[in-house]
Amino acid sequence: MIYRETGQFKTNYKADNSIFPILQDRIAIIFYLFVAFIVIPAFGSDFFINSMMIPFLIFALAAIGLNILTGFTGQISLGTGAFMGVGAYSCYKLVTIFPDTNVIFLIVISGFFSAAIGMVFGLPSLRIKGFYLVVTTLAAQFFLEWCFIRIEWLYNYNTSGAIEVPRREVFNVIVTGPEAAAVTQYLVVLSIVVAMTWIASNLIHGRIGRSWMMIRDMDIAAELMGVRPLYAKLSAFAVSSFYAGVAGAMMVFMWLGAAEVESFDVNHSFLILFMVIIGGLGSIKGSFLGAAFIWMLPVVLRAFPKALGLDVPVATVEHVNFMIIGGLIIFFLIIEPNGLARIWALLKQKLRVWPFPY
Amino acid sequence: MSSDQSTQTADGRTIGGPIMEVKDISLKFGGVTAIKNISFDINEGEIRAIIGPNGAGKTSMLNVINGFYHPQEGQIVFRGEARTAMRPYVAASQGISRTFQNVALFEGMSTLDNIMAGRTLKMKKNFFWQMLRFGPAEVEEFEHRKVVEEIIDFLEIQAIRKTPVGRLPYGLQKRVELGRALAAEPSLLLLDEPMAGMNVEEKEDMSRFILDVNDQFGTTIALIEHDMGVVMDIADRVVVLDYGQKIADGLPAEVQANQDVIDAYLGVAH
Amino acid sequence: MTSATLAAQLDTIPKLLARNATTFGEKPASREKEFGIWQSWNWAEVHANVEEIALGMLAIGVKAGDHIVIVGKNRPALYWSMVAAQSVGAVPVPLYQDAVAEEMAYTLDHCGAKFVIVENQEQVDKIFEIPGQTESIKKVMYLDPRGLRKYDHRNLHSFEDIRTLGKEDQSRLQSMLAERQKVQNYDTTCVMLYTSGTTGKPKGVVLSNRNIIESAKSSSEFDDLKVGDSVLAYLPMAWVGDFIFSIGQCYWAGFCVSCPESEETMQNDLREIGPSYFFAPPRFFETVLTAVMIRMEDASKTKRRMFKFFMDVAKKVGPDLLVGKPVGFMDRLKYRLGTILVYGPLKNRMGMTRVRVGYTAGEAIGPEIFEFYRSLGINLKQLYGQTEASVFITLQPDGEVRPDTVGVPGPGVEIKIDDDGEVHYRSPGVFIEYFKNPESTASTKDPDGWVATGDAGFIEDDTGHLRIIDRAKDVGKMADGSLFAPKYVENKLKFYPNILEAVVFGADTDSCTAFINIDISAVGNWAERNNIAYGSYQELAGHERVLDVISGHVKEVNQSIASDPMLSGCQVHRFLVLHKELDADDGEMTRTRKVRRRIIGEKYNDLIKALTDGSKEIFTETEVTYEDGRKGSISATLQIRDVEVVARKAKAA
Amino acid sequence: MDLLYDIFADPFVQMAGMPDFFVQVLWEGFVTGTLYALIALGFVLIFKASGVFNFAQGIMVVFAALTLVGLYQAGVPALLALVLSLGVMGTLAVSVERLVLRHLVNQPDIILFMATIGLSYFLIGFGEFIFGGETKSMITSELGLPTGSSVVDFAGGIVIFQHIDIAAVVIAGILVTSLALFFSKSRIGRALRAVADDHQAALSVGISLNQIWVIVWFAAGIVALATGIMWGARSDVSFALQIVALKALPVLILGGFTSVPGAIVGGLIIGFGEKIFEVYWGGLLGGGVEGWFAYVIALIFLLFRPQGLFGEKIIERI
Repeated sequence: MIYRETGQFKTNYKADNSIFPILQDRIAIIFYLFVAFIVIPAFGSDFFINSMMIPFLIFALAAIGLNILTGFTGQISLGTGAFMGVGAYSCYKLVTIFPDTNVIFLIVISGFFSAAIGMVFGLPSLRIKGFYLVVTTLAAQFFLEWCFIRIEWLYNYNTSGAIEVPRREVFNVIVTGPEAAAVTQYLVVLSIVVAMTWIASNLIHGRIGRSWMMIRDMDIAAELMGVRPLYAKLSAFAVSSFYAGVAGAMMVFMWLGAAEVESFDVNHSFLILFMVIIGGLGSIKGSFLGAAFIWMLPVVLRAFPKALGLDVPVATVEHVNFMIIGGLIIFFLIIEPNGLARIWALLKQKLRVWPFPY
Repeated sequence: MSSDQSTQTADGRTIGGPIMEVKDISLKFGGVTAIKNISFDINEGEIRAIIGPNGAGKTSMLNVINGFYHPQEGQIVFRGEARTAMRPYVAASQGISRTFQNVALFEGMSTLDNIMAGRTLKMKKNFFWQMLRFGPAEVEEFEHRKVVEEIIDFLEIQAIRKTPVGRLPYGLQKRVELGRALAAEPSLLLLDEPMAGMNVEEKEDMSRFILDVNDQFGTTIALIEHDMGVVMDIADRVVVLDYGQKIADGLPAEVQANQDVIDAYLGVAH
Repeated sequence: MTSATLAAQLDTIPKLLARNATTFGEKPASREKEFGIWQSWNWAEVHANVEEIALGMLAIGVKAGDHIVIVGKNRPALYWSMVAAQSVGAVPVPLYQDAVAEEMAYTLDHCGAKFVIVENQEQVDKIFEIPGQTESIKKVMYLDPRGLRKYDHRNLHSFEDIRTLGKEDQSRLQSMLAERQKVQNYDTTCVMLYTSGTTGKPKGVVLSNRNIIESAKSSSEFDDLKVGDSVLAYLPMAWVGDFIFSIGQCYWAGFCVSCPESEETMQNDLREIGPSYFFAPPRFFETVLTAVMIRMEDASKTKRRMFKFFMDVAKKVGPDLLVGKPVGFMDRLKYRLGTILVYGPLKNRMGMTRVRVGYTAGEAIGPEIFEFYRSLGINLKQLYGQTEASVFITLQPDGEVRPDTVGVPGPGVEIKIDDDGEVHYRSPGVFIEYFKNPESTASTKDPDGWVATGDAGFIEDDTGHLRIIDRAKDVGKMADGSLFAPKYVENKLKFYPNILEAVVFGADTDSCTAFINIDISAVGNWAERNNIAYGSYQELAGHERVLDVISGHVKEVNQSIASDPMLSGCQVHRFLVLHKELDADDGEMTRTRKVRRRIIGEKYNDLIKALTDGSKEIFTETEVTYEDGRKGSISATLQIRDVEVVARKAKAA
Repeated sequence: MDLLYDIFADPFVQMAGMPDFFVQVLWEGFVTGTLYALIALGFVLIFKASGVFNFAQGIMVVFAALTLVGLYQAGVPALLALVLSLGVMGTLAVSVERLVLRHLVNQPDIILFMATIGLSYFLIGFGEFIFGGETKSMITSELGLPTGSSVVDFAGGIVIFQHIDIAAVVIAGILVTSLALFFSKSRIGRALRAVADDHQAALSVGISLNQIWVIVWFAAGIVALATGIMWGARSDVSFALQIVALKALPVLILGGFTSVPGAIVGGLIIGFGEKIFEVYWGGLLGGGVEGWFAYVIALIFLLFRPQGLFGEKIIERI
């Protein structure tokens, strides 16, 4: 209905190939960015920014990472939590070793460590597929969890076994540590997430993204078309883990402030997987939708009985949350296996062909 | 390959010496022999048909040629280089491209992206440029898009350019698959039953495309086909397999008159 | 600048091109969807291209006065070739691309073309099929080399070769080109177009630069066409309308002509380009409307209700709003809301959001259809024209648009009605002659320059609008002497979406009868919704309930005809639904899809007899031509239905 | 040198030096392995008959145990609670078929797999919602299962056998045997096997696919309940057990997804392996290696034999 595509024609491949070929979509994106960069920092409360927006963005980034591996390359992973952990612990060590280096830079660098670890655990994917791969990623998950406990060097031999984020400044602005302002942290997270989303989208729309999807859709044909499975799969593991690593580092440094091994357990891996499934496999937009949905749902659930004036124990809400998420996963797989992104696309299509039904 | 071996066909095409020689290939799965001691050659520029009843080992033969199966015995000489086995990736990079008996398109991608996928080997820009997309990676992408668009034009599939291939009817999927194989600019194109499951009109179209490909780009084509009529119309030479063995090899008319071939097709007991 | 001096400077199409290249050099002139994107050329580039082609033509020995036949779908390079031909003093002769080899052979021979420019292998094959072509035709040039590599290239050249030949000898040819252009003026032949004609062999209509440029100029001014407008060229290049729009008006006004990628993508390409100036035959608007209605049938109930509500609003106030008449505040508000919810999106889907001027012509358009588009806010108008008039005879000015007239005489056009009711006109656009056919020229155009249209009509006293009844020769008398206007009745029938074509018989008989062709998409859709199973066109056409529906339509038409005392004798007493679609390949229609009444009458003589002799059904066998040229035959038993007629009032005069 | 000694010599010296302790370790490994095998068995049942990779099998174990204890705590007599728990598992089987599987017929395996992940989340939430999230202890004696232990003198030391462990092994044995008999002798069992090979063939036996799904899910539920009781008796009943239950996956990798003997052998290998490794080599790594040992073994195993111990080599076709 709002789409008016008549007269929008492309005279070169750059325009035809752009990620948002429709004018109205480009306007929408500019609007979202405007809201995210200007409106929310200006008007959002600290609570909203700290407990809604920052975690939403961080999980969205991790979901993009997993989506690259699972949605675009077709390799299921249950090790995202641990790869986030690798990012977080690497960042912690980097900050300890290079106390004067820009912490934002170190957050990004820590992604390379998780990328390397991710590639190691991705190696078996060259020989095995599907459920078997799930087991190897679980191996990564449990092995790495064990490392986070047993290798005391990782948490500077703290007796608590936890990592605590020190105060760091960038250009005289406090970015990490308990004194950091929520808005500052939000803007840092937002900038990193936007930049990395843009990069992910670039990769997906180019040769590398195509080779991932070729592997996903028909790996034999892909190889006969000249895709080297080794490169395609390992690059997917590397990029995916890189995203998870940066997300993990940001989770600790920009949000939690401190963390121990529980923050990276297998339940987190599940959580991210759910975001990807509900959001939509093979869709970057879906990663955001899924992260928003899974993260906002408990907040809404908690607020709901309060709004009705009921006093429901926190634990009960937690249990109901589990049931709803589990039920929704099944619901989505039955009704719309391609998740919220597909629903979004259908809605958009409806608007494009309006008033026609198809 | 030398020019003194080349000949002119009646319709003005040039056919050179052997581009590929298959020598004494045997292939076994466990205890089952799929291919037994088969030799034949494919000349540069010709359309070579491989025919035979079901289970004759035709598809296995193609799988051996492009490195998907590794034969236990024999060797394959491709453009003067002899080898017993190679990875499919290597075969692809050497210029062997193919289509599949049951369409093997990338279902989640559009027609355009499927054919772009065929250009994978020709695209070189590294990860860094791919990440930025604008600049060299984009320039490269558009150069290849141009080539792909020419193939789309050639196969007359403009109207389905941006349609996800999963939604296309079978006949068009086959055409897209041919496009994907062509996009690699192969020197040897393997077609596994390109006309299976098509109606008469679609078969005629596909035959025309195959002939045009051969004519326009001089591509050497080896194809498996069931429809004898089509084979007789378009093939330059035919090799006939039955129960994994070669039973005839020659011009279409010769093969058609061959008693062994007639027996094999009529199902005379061995 | 007076128009005389202007005319002196701009008296040929190549000169217009030169002006455009200097005046609007950077503005887009041609577009074509190829290789997935809209390839675009500005006026300067078009100018360079045309010159390059012209030099090539000189290089292969095209002489002034030669005819150059051009066959293919709408493509910039072919349009440029026409202008290039004009620059070298040759006469471009565009032909219908779907013409079969025999038709093509006739025209090639008739105009004595030595050069042919074709689009692709298909057309080359047709040319080479013509016996003796090697002697008469010197060169065949093609755009698309696909499949032609192994052809004998002694007389065959790719377009690129021609361009190269021109470049190789550029300096010599350039001066030759200048020489050729110097002698051209307003009276030089601009183009020759073959009219398909409802009877007999096609005639070559010779149009001068004066004809084309004057027509283009006055019509462009009439509708204020200018640089920045855009049209989609999808109608056959051999049709005069396309020549006027895509060359005449385009070169005069300097707007941009876009060519679709292929036939299947036309709708999509239309939407992408979003033309501001659009022409289509009534059939197109009808098809689009039918498609809209069919798709809306599948929409949810609320959406259908919303659609209906706003379409009613549009019907009530849309046309008035379009011409700026006062409309009540509430209606205005509803219409505004409707624009957001229905009209805007609908126009967007149809690709007509930006249409500023739309025309339909060639046949009468159903009032319902016409009003539908106008109520959406699309300025659709009617015009009346002919090849012999360089299109324009009458047009509807903004604000005076009605479905039942064809408008007022265009600028510079005079009209008179003779005693038999036939319409005659005189204008700067009137053709020079029929090529090699002085008799026909003489019988059509009198020494004073008046041209007989062959159509019967009258001018409304109060408005000055022309109304067309029928072909003059088809308006006949029935046995009792009352007026018989078959086309008038046929058009009324065809306004029903279920009826694709109708042929009414009744000259010199007591009562009228009709053949009906059902519209397979509309009726098929109706059948689906009513759970009527059918296996083929023939089966559906013969279905009892389909006949019931058609019968209802005929009855309504009879009621409407009966209200006009002049024509009330034309009510359809009996009809049958034909078992096959009337088809140009079978010679039953012209290429522009006009019914060939006489041929149909001969071919289905048995059916006509059955209609008049009162039988209830008739078995028949018909020869058909398939797309690939093979012949076959189909047979069927057709039911004949009687229809209620309204009793005739006593004859008025 | 010391390191090499610690890795390659010292553990064996210890084994030989304290054979009684070694036997104790073996026994522990054996019992754990048996329970792993039982979880894997429930899994194999479902996979064989429906091709569904049931991620929720581990959760079903905990869910079954939780239901049993929860019912008992709500005042239901122990044996009645047992029967009711069986009923709950039956209801679960029917619901899963009705609400999930039926709607996902013909979907790719991976979709079904993810649906079972959703199912496990739902069951966790549901179980805790009904019975509360706190840790519970198994009603071992109330069910008439033996408690206490026997001490056996062995090679100069002692080996302790918990009676519940012995019961677990016996019950596991009975379950496996009866399932094997059920599969090979009964009509339904034969149909189940047919289904594994060919869905059409199953239809010709006269049993609908839907019924078969209910039956296998119910059978898997029974196995889960038995496993849950045994496991609950050895530790506690809470969803923390799911981490342990996930070990069925490496067990399956070793044994193959479709082989009942494979599940048993795989379970025992993992059970023995991780106990021995933990006790004799774990110290070198700081302990706690039980958490990942199974997975890493499976991973290494996969690299050399992707089809499992009993699976056949897959020939890829195109």
